[in-house]
Amino acid sequence: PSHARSQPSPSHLCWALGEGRLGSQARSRCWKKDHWMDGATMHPRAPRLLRGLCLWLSLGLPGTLSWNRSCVFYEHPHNLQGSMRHRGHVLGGAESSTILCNSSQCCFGIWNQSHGRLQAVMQGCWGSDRDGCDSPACKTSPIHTMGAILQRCLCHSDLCNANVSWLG
Amino acid sequence: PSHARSQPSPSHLCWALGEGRLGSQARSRCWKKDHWMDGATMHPRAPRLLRGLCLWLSLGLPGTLSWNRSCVFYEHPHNLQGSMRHRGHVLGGAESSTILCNSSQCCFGIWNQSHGRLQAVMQGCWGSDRDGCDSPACKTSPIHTMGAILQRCLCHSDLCNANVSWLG
Amino acid sequence: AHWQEKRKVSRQNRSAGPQACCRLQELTVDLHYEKFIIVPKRYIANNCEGPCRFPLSTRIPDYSSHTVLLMGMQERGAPLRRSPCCVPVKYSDKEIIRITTEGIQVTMFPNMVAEECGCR
Amino acid sequence: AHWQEKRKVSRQNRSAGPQACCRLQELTVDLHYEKFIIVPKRYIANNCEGPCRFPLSTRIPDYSSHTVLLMGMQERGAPLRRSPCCVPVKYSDKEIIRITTEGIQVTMFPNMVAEECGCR
Repeated sequence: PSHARSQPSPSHLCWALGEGRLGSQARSRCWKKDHWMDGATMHPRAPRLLRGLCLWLSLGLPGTLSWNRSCVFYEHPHNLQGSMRHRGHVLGGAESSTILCNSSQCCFGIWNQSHGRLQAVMQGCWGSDRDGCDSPACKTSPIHTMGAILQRCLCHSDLCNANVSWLG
Repeated sequence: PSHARSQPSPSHLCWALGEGRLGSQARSRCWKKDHWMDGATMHPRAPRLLRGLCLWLSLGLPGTLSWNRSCVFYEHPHNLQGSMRHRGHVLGGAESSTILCNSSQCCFGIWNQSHGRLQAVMQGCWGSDRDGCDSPACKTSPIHTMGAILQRCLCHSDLCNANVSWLG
Repeated sequence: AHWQEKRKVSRQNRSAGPQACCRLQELTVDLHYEKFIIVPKRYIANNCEGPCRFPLSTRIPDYSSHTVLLMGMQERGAPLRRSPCCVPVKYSDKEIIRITTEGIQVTMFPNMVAEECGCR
Repeated sequence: AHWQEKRKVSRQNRSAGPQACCRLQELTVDLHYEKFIIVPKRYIANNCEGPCRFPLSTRIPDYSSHTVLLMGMQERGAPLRRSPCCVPVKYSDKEIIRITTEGIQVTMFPNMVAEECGCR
């Protein structure tokens, strides 16, 4: 096909393929991922591979893809009822690991602040992008409650909830 | 027992028995029916029979008793969707018969008025006592609709819906 | 006037003063104007009346988290374009005899009588 | 002020003029004042806004027979102590991380977000 010979940039390719085959929803999904694919070195048969990838993406396969938002996942083993594990796919079985979010692009973190030190309580994927997840970096705000100071943040870049970047 | 020897009127008996044994709800039920029992000739062992009857009534057996409101039941065989038969127990299988109401003390009637004559369309038990069933007699009010004049009434005495007693 | 309207405080609420909180009130609706309804001519449809504000009365068990948060905003002075409102949260049906182009029809009409109120 | 409030006409309703009829509007609720909620600090709870009157818009599929009859009374001049009101008729849940005396708890709170409106 013509676009295979002219070697267009992968982002355009994905966009064009998406538009032709999968409709507007698929297109916008491909479009969002462009920045990620731009960095990759393209092989001559990339267009066909890309078409497969776009299709695969557009079919909404479960959260096992690196295009998903990655967040640090941690849940303090004590004094915690319930879990946020269901909001993504946890990689590895260690106490602190990475989670690939399945319903948003938003990470959260909660830390206990005592004697000037922060101890992680919970980290993971937040379920919604619309709850004030405006910053790419973890800028915390404090909450004074039940005799403790907790710092919490929402942020929308990969592993942004690993550490506090700005203490509120 | 003392009240058997003194031969009190059946209405007092029923009331006394009801009050002692079945509480206020049962009492009011017996009380309402007094006029019906007053007309019956009482046998010397009537008190015991009555006690049984009161109990039987109070237990709320299905509408097979003549203490229930009786209404004329008729449903015009044509141009009628649905039925009001479920609002009572129809006695006899004739086209026009009597129905003993199971959920109210209220009869209704609907007649088609043409050339000064009334033809019954539906007669039976109305499901509620609270829909303007204020009169013991069938005083109709007209409704002009779909090119016809219909007369309808609600009334609360036995067989009051047999005929129109006051044409509105 | 052709319409009639009767209001009574329903039996279970008669003890409380008027408008103390959101609650069910007896309201009779005249069906004279509904030209296709033959029977009944009127019925008790009820209405929900009264204010929705803090503290929420135990008489109104039916309010949602959403309502509580809206009321919290109002308490703090945030203007709401639509304040919480006392509305029916449970209805019952009503049997109606009506006339249609096919003749006379016995129909159970849904959501005719307000049975419970809540702040929404 | 500590509270913030943002209102936007939601995307699906942006074409219609403001207050044309009862409909869902975006409303952000600040949870700063809910001292036991750790995350989120705010969320989009929405609100139902707009008038309930004849003719009933097809935009409000959710109105009951009771509502229609109340509106009919109003049309004919019968005073209602409580007019039909635009309220949420469907809610969705919201996941909240809160602190309790037993520690930190992940809880699905019911009825947190207004999803559909109706005249009641």
